Amino acid sequence: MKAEEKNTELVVSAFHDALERTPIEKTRVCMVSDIPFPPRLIRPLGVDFFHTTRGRAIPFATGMKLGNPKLKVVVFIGDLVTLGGNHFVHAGRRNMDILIICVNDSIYTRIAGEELPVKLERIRFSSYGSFEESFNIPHLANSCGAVYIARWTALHKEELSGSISYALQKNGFSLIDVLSQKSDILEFYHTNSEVREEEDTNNVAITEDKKIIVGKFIDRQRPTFIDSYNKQLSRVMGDKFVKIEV
Amino acid sequence: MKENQKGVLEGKYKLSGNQACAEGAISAGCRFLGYHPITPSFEIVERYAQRCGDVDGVLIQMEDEISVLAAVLGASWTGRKAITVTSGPGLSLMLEHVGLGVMLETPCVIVDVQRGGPSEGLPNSPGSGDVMQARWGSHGDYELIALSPNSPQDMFDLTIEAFNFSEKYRTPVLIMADEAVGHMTDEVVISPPELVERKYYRGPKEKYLPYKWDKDLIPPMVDIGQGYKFHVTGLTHDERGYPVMDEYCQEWNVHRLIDKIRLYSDEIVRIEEEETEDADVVVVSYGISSQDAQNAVKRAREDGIKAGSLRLVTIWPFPEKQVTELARKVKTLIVAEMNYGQIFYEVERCSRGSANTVLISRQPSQVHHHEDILEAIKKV
Amino acid sequence: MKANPEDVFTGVYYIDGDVACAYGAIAAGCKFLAGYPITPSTEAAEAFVRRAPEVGALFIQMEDELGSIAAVLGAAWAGKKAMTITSGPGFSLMMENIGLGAALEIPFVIINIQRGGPSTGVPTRTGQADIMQSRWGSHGDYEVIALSPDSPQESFEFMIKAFNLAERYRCPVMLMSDECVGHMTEKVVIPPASEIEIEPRRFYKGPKEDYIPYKRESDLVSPIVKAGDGYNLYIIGLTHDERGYPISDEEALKKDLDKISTNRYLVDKIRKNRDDIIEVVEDQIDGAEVVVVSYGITSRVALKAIEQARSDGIKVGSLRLITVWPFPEKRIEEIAARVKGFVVPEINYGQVAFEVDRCSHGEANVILVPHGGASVHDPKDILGAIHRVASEKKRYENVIEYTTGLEMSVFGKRLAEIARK
Amino acid sequence: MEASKTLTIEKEQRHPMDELLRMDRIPHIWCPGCGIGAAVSAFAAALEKLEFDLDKVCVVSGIGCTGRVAGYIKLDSFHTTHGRAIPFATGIKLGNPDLKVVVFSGDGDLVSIGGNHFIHAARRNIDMVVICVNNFIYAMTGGQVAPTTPIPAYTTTSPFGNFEPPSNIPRLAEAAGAVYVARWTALHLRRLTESIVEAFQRPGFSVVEVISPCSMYYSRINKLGEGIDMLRFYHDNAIIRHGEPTENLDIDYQKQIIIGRFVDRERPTFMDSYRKWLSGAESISKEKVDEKN
Repeated sequence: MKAEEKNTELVVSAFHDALERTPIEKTRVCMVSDIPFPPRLIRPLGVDFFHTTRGRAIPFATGMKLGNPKLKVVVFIGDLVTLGGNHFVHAGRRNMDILIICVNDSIYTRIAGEELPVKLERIRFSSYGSFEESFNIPHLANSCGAVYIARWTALHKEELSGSISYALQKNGFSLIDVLSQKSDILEFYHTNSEVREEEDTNNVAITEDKKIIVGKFIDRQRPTFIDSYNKQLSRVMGDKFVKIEV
Repeated sequence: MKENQKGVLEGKYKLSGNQACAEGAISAGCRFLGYHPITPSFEIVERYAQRCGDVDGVLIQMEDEISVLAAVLGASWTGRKAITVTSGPGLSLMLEHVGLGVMLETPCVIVDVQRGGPSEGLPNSPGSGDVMQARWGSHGDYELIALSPNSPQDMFDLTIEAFNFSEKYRTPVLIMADEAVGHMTDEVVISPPELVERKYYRGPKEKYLPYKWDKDLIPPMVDIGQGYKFHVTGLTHDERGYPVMDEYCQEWNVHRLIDKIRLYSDEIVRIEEEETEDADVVVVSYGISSQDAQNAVKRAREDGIKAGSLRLVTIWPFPEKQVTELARKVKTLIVAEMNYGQIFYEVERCSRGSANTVLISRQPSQVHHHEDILEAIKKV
Repeated sequence: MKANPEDVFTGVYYIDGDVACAYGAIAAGCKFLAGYPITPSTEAAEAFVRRAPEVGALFIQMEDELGSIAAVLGAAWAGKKAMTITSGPGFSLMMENIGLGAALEIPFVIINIQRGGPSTGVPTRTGQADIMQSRWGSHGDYEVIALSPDSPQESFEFMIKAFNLAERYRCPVMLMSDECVGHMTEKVVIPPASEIEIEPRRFYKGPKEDYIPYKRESDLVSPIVKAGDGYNLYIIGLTHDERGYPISDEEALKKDLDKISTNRYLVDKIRKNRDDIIEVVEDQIDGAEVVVVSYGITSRVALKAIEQARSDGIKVGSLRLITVWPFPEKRIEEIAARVKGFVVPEINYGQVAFEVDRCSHGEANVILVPHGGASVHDPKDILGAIHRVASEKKRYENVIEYTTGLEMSVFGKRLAEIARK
Repeated sequence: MEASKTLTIEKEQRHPMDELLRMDRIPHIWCPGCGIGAAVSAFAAALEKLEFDLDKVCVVSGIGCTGRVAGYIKLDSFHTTHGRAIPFATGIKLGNPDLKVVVFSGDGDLVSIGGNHFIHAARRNIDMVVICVNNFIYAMTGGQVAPTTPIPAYTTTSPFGNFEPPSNIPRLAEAAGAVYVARWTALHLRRLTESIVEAFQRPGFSVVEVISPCSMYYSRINKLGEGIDMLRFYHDNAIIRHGEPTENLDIDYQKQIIIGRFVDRERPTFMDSYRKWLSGAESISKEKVDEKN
């Protein structure tokens, strides 16, 4: 999975804007990804960047967050639900305090009855082999307990960086599903998308017959992994327990 | 065997190594391919996908390489010949199931189109960094077979060979290709292959014991759904396939798994010797490096140096005898491989001090240059 | 630097090897353990989690071994001393990310309590068959350090050694224990903190703007920094240069990778520092005609055979590998020139034995005393092998596999003979 | 005449389960009071009801206490690696679609290490039945915390009480796309049997969760008494609510457990869509290959 193929510049620049407009020390932000972003994209952000093996960005980020709870760990992941599906589900269950930005390069050839105007080679091998139904990622995230879930196309620049900025200040497992593809395909997604805030995640699957539903779907509070850890252990051990400072 | 020759090609075709591998699998009667996309092995899948309609093959993209090999093992037990294709990182994920394949004695073929490593390394450059991993990668002690092609035609032939070995010895067989061979395009002759059929159990159903081995140490097999109601397990098992947790059963089980390959190494091993009879210095190589080695040797001969070349077609089991004998005849063995010394150690071991061994660890950039080998030859 | 007194549970204990590993890790300053239950390593995790909260350490049980190792790598970059505990099957699952750890030069420790393999094998019984895997298990070229303890006391001490080596050389260090040592309960003496040397992490001291992630010092190892300290790190698993920037395939095909990438150093930093790393225990090597090379639990079994052989009048020396990797090549070479041969007992069908054979360059015979696992050797077999080497006239063509009593009792005759029929 | 007589006698003496169990492996390894045996007998009963050709039924298990089920059921049965029962079964199903494939494994095996395969098999809607025995703990390795352990249950790796929210298996299965999802306890044998029968009859990925007592670890460490006490607890606290929305199915520590049939829908199975795709896919016939040259 090459970074260029997916037109990731848009996502990264949205992240850049978000960092600019968010009251958060950049040096505390760590970016973990299984996408090999080129240095020219990352350097200007002024954050620490770690590239991991395919699909393992989330457990890597989990370790990083627990290793130093003061960090704000942001995961840019391409292999969210292929190799990484299990880590995704369990990090959500634990409500690990990390922000997942899913750089979603799935190809949908038919949306709201309209054909994708772009000719694609290798279409048969787009993310799962074309005949397989793809995951409804927001719904899956919801079912495993994410506290913040939104979806945008990479062309929803304002909304996207707004979402990221909000999620950066939120504690808990947050997911932003960003449709990111070559510009012509992205254009098609964008024109065939429709903003519906607070939509029930059951209905946001991307299907042939309806428009791509984007927006913020879930925003709730749950104690994070570290909160519950501190609570439970201080309850049992009393002052003998060394609390984890966040 | 179920495979029919419907849709199988014949004649001369211009194919890349990867495509040739897919055609080889199809000719060998392989009708199941499980994969997870990874450069630079992907053209194999594409080719197979375009062809599986013609040959009623099954193709599935699993969620990760771990599940890929699990699925391949399962498919193999249904009587289909099964294959998976991957590259270094994928092979690392498959390792646990390589062990399971060995333990269940499941025939299957794993193609590793090697790339630069370690970790993500260089996805589009050749490497030979996984050859020791192929032998030692999974936990516990086991033996398996690994072949190393050096041209598209080889890719085709060895794929068929691999399936034959896997059926004959009931073991996973690895094809350790590399990016250069996989993407090299050349004319490939596709001819009707000689196939080894799976050794099926013929006796009465109720008497069937999954791991009751014949004199040749290989137990006959059955397919799922034939009413044998057999049980197999990854745990150490007796001939009924039931787990037994003691050193006697472990010895009974694992020692045979090892010996069923070691004792047949003479039948399995294949090497290509060139001008080694009178040679003072011989270049030992495999895969893409062997082409350059052979060129270098020709050049050296032109310059009047008594050089020869030994190409390992079979890497595992390692051609110990052949190398030991050669070492006695020559002064120096030069090992040319695209890593910092892996097969080199095996050659060093087998030369038993009677010839000194030199390693040229080569870089992707040097793949198609044989000067460095020539220099080394001249030096010694 | 001395160990932190809070981390050291000074005293005399009667504990098993697994627990000793956990206490050793805590004493070494390990503050993060990610694990997944697997027999026979679980006791170590249980012991760690019970004491962890007192010392501000954290345990997380991940969803699988792939997750565990990835979490360990993350925690290590965050500045914690981190480790994971597993056994064969988990070890196989970790291989891909062990490669990442090696490529990113992350200091971390893996405990592998070996069990009988391959595959699920005999989970509750011992084995030593992951030794080669620990060296070659991940794809591509890299070097690791592997230690092999033979007692709970050593399990404790080697954990500290392991963390020190990891911090010193920024590489994966593996403690290749086994089920026997792991479940063997013995007296373990934990000294006061003042007697425990701890290698601090090699943090970069210079000015932030001059920091180059993989700039080597004289010993080929580069200093490290913590994530989140404003170094604007760029760390990538692709083949990278000194700055950590990825090298494109086009570049790789044009230039000499040795010069532009860090790959070469992944092996050289261990090979060049070999002599500082390698540790062996020798006994009566000088003047010996036979030398027994052993490691882990097997070395304790071998002792009995060695004593017996000596009372039989054979000059037997013993070479015990503390560091299995890197392998003590030079030493074996020297010894090979002086002795009739080596006897290598190991609980597998030949792994280290082949290494010994390689390093002896045909100058000495090598007899392998194999064992499939699920129990340890019968000293009689080792003794028999010693006698055979001592009385051997001819020079072997290859490693000779000694026919053990176990093989005879199981197959009646040698498997080879059965197959030749 | 004589023959038929002896035959009838044998019929009377024969236990209905003998056909389906490997009697040469009995006694089994499960502890007294464990619920796995109950699940197995329900499964066997279901098979008898279904009157399948038993030669065509195949059981795959992973590792763990429930993982041993494959070893005791007298069908083609596979005991595979930890967490990988589902992909192994996927291979079997695709290799020979005529087979009925059952995955019989535990919560740790299917939802923890096997979680990814679980959701993906559900997404693909591979035609198989998954019976997940959930005992809230890793029992085979000696009682470690599982992703299903309720808060704040004690285990050997949560000696200060578990603090991780447990996963809700039916909800995960539904979200991922399973066509049939039910949950019963080791006490509700008759209903469990019916559910397994239904699961077999639905084409697609069906999940049946079986809440089971672990008398040796879970209930001992948490002082919940013997297996029988756990069953009594189920009797008093299990509420049947068919079609309950899966988000309400979280299990709290020693609180009420909602059981029943929650999801029963139709989706095209993997094989359906695969065949469709194959028929549509333009494959290279020989001529086309020649053109390529």
